[in-house]
Amino acid sequence: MAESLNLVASINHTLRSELRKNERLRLVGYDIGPVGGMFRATENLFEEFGEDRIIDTPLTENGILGMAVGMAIAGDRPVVEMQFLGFMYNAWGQFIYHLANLHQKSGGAFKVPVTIRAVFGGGIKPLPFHSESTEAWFMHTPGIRVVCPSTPRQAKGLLLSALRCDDPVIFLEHAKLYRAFREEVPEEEYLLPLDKCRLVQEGSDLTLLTWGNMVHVSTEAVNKMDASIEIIDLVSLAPLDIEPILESVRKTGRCIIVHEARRTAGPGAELIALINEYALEWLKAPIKRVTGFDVAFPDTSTEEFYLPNVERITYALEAVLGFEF
Amino acid sequence: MAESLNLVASINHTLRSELRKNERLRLVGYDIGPVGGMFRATENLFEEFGEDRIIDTPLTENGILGMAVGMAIAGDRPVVEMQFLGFMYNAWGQFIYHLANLHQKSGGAFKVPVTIRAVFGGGIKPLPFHSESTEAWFMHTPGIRVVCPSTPRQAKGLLLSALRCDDPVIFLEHAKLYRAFREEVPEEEYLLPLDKCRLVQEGSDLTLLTWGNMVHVSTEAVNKMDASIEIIDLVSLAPLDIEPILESVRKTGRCIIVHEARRTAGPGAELIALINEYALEWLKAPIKRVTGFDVAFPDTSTEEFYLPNVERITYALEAVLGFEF
Amino acid sequence: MGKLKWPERRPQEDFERILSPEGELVGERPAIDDAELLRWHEVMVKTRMLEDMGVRLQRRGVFSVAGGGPGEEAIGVGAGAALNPGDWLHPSYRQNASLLYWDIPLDRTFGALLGHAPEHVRAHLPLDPADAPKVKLTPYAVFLGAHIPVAAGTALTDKLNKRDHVSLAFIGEGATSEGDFHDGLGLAGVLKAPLVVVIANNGWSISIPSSRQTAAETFAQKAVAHGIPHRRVDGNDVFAVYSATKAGVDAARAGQGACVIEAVSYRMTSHNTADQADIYRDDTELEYWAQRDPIDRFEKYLTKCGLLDNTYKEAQRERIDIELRNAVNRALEIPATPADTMFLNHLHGDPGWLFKHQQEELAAEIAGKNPFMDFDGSGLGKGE
Amino acid sequence: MGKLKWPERRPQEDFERILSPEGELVGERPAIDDAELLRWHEVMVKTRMLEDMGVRLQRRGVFSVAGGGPGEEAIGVGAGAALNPGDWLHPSYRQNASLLYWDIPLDRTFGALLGHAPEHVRAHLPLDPADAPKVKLTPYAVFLGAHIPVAAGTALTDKLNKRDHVSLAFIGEGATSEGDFHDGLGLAGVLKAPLVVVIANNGWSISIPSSRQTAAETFAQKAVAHGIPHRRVDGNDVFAVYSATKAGVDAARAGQGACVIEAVSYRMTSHNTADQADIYRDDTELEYWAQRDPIDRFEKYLTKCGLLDNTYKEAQRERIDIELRNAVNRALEIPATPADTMFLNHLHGDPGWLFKHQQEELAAEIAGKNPFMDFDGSGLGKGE
Ligand SMILES: Cc1ncc(C[n+]2csc(CCOP(=O)(O)OP(=O)(O)O)c2C)c(N)n1
Ligand SMILES: Cc1ncc(C[n+]2csc(CCOP(=O)(O)OP(=O)(O)O)c2C)c(N)n1
Ligand SMILES: [Mg+2]
Ligand SMILES: [Mg+2]
Repeated sequence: MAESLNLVASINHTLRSELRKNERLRLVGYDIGPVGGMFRATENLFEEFGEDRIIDTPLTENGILGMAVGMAIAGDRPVVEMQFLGFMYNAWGQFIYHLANLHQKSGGAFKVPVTIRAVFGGGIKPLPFHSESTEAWFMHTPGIRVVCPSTPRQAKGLLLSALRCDDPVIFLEHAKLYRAFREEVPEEEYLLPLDKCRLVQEGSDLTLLTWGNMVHVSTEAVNKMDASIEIIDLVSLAPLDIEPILESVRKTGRCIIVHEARRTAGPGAELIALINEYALEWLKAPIKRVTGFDVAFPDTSTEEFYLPNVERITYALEAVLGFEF
Repeated sequence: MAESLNLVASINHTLRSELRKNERLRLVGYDIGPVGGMFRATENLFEEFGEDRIIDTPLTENGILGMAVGMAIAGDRPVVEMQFLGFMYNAWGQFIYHLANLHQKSGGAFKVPVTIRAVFGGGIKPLPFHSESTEAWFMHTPGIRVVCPSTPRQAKGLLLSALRCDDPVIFLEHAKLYRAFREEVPEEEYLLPLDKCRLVQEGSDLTLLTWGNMVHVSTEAVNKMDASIEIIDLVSLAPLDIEPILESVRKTGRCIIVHEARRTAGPGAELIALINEYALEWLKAPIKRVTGFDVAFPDTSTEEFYLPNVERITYALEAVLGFEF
Repeated sequence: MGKLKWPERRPQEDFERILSPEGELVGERPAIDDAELLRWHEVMVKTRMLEDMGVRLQRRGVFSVAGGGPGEEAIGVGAGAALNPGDWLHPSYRQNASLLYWDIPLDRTFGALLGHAPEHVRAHLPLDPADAPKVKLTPYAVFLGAHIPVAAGTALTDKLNKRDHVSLAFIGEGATSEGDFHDGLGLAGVLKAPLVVVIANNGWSISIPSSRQTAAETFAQKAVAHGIPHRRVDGNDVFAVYSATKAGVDAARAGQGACVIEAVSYRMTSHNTADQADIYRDDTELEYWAQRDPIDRFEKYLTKCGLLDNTYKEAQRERIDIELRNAVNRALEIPATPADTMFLNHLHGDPGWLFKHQQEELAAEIAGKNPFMDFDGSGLGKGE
Repeated sequence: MGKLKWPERRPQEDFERILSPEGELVGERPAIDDAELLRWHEVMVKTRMLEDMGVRLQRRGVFSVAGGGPGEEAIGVGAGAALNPGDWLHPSYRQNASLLYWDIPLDRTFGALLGHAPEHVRAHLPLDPADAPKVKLTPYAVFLGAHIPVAAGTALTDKLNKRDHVSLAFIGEGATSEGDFHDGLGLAGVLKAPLVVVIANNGWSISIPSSRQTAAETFAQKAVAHGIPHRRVDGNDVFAVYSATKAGVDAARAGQGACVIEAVSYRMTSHNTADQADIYRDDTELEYWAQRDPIDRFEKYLTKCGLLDNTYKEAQRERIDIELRNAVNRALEIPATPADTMFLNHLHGDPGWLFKHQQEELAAEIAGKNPFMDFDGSGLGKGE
């Protein structure tokens, strides 16, 4: 049995099935109760599971994150909804100090199985600070896992794994993907590994590394090209599943990275650094980064010029494919 | 006229001279008044300038940063002392939302001339979270300048420039350097550019990029080597003064980067990415990163194994110098 | 059986009130002349019409989102009117009435709703300095609560520089749960900053009712944590809001430090056009609050005073409608924000080679040239 | 003329008190048997001796920093004693007495002071499970205030899982200025979490006196912001601290939600061994507080009750001294923490290729091999 679901419906479905199965799972956040979340990810869960499982809270991201850590060490499995990733800046203290660190700081005495579902990414023309992409900061933070699904089916398997993982997991849900398309999502349970990238399509001329909504934008660009391009959906931003990535670049000798985050000190920088360290000899061209610019995410009137699009990706593909030393 | 001063004395001296000159300058933070700061950077300033200029506050980093932004837009020039950089995680909301962004968000209507003096770096064996190095996060943040002095004389010129700059400046003071050595610091005023790197020593075989205390550790390592190594003190982490860096790498063809921060998605990644983008053809070897490991800064008993040291830097120099395609 | 919802708690009416819902004076009318009272009324009506228009234009797809505070106009006007020129006003998205009281240019407001960058809007809708708002305004805080420490800062700097000014900040009752709120009040308390914080308690924070927001009986009492005086007023009574705020502003100006005022009102609509309140709340409370509408109440009073009649009101509506339409039209004539605007106002002076390189990349892209052709740091301009 | 300093404000003595500074009962003695009272005394004395020893060892260079709360022992013991086994205790660095009350292993404490990683200390100082502390302990929050939301979380989970347990957190008065404090109390208030927060107001936050920390008269009243009941007690009176905390704990356990207790005391020493209080405060207050010392006071009472005499006290000192020395000696025998320990306990399961690569790099380095010889991702082990 499978249902045709979009990303947000798949998440809702997955949360519901795990809530039924594991009574220690509790959702925590504001506007997740009767209203079912601003994007309806928690729709109808309040009615089925009640206020002790779907915990609608006051408006304090820092408090929510800290409380979730406390709940986790006391034996619950809290799932925090971060209404928008940008609001997590308010919770940075609890994020670093407790969420990412308590397991290590306690010498392993405590584990912190908290999943943070955060809405991220641009393209829905919202208010300032509602389109953030802070993957790079997460990658620089030890003690956490960071995953980002790009399809409804994948989302289910990853979210289930996150909900059962003993580590804190940042689960990045791209706002633009929530209702972008539907996919058959099997009714039954299945787990996808949290730390493995996904080969979107094989190719031999160039490796394209990306994740989230950019998987789709990139695929569109690639489909318009003649060249044979390998697309890898990173899926896991932390830890990086680097071996298949290096393998691919060793095969193709060319690479571009596509992400929405700002360029400088962004996630792409680390990927380039690793390819430099472990696959430099195989490179036939510099790696190019197709990214947002080093600016505050712009007002809605110009966000389309900030976000990587099919044309920009195509330019980068052409430039790198055409380069000869 | 010049005085022989260590780093913390140079900072004290510079703050005093600017406090005398500009009555809009106000220091803000806790433990900066009668006690003169945990490291004595503000020693005796309270007595000379009083409580309205040296503003001892309650214990709220987030409140302090936000208040400083308010003071700045109302015409003051606040200088915040962040007792330890790690405490700034508590102020991440105000940091991103107001400090780094209000100028842009207001379309230039407001400027935010706030200097944040933050004690950072490892090696003094303090408590957990007192040895942080979050340069990479700052580099990924538009709207701020980030500078890091490595000597007392340089500190004066940079700090004066920061205090007079119309942008928010993160001024990173390395704890281990505070009392490490003295240098002649001229009595009279001088300004050093906030956005220029410093050539520590010229060389032709390899370019070593670093900043802060690692400038000194690296120099020690380099001095033990036979090769001709160019050392560049980055000084400005944001914006990066990339041209002389690229120029140097194009000349030497080899490079290592030394920093205390964790490796993954750390500051070194961006430097490698840029060299890849704009100087790949000149590279004779992969660039290696001599860094802290991807772990929480360890307990004092093992911090020496975390921090890059002369031996580790030497290994990297040898490896990269010895590499042939 | 209906959907499961959080229970609403109707707030105690033991607050300060001067004008009853029936438009009767039940306390002392503040010393305000008739002309100013009519201005208050005008601003309240204009605010409601502005927000109505915003919602209509959002429905037509002109704005991506719109909102407002119908039913909360007395808070913005009453508190805003307590300020002097030169004071700081730190608004919230909900208190448009305070901005209109201080004559923010409506065309620019619509320009922002269209998603244009502020520098672009300003450039295309120039303003005679004489028409500029006379209070100092910050952009409203998208990060809820983050403006409270900033407001403590503007207040402190005015005080330390011996300027005779105060800072006033509006905040929703929900946002008082953010640590920022306490951070700012704690500092203002200790530093005796001339800060007045007006909590607009409209009962809801999107889908969270105030009963789920705090276990405290009132939001005003949060000030107790910081040794700051507090008052609680009927937020639909413009006289009560004004009097309490004016007393707070005067005390702050006189060197007595900060204060907090809770103005009790109700969010009569959804949170904004992206929200659907009927999912999570019943309309049982709406009638109760409709009977307490701040404009109705004030109009009853003004009518009794002989200051208002239907002819006046009709003419007023027409006048405002034209003003709003003109403003919308001017805003609609703003050309598209140039893409390059996103690079403005990050750093003063030289933004550095990399930043300029990115600007060039975007320019190349827009010009149809390949922005990725720089492989050696020699710059662009040679693409395609 | 002396150095410019912040004025100290001696706190009002209008708090709850049961045992006068002279050791007289001025209220109702809690129902505690004599043996337990002697245990309280023992813990208080042991705490002071432990902290003394820490300071001495720091002076000799054994520890890099040490501190403690001489003069605040009644807070830790009085509040700690109000807990049941299985309850959560979220300590602060200042309230060692609460930890000693619950029998934390002293050798491990010294091991941590030596800078060893906790997993290493535990491995080298094994503990019979029967000797493990009977309350659940978190590592104290180095980020001040950060443990309050966490404590709200442990309390909530115990409640939701219908466990009969409460959570107790200690916090300094300075740390109550952090947003975290309010974040946690706000949540606990709304969610009726069985959380008891004990504010140890010792007058100082490093160099900031409480008069500069808040404009509020008391720290207890911060609870008003969250609709949480609060009490304020003589923090040097172990009976008062115990009674108030016990009442709070009982109420929380009975489903009545959170409460806040301010225990008023004084920091008799510098902040820690890295601090020099004489730079920023006069010793004028010290004598006042010395007369109110919690151990003296309790000993006067116990002596009057015939439970204590000099012989007992001398034997006690000797017994504790030996216990402490043995613990220190065991801690000193812990071998150096292996460098690789820093890699432990980050993620469960596979930490990934890069992480393991870094582990190998460090291992290579320690083995005297060049850790940078992997240029193709084939791994290390071929260095030099
Ligand atoms: C830090 C932060 N968290 C969450 C949000 C999302 N958000 C926007 S408005 C709102 C509700 C605010 O309620 P309240 O403060 O009562 O103001 P009201 O909308 O009722 O005027 C929320 C949760 C935000 N903008 N900022
Ligand atoms: C978030 C944070 N800010 C600052 C510090 C540095 N610091 C350590 S102890 C201390 C004073 C705390 O005072 P108080 O809460 O009164 O506790 P006390 O030391 O008096 O017991 C400060 C500022 C810290 N550890 N964490
Ligand atoms: Mg509200
Ligand atoms: Mg204290």
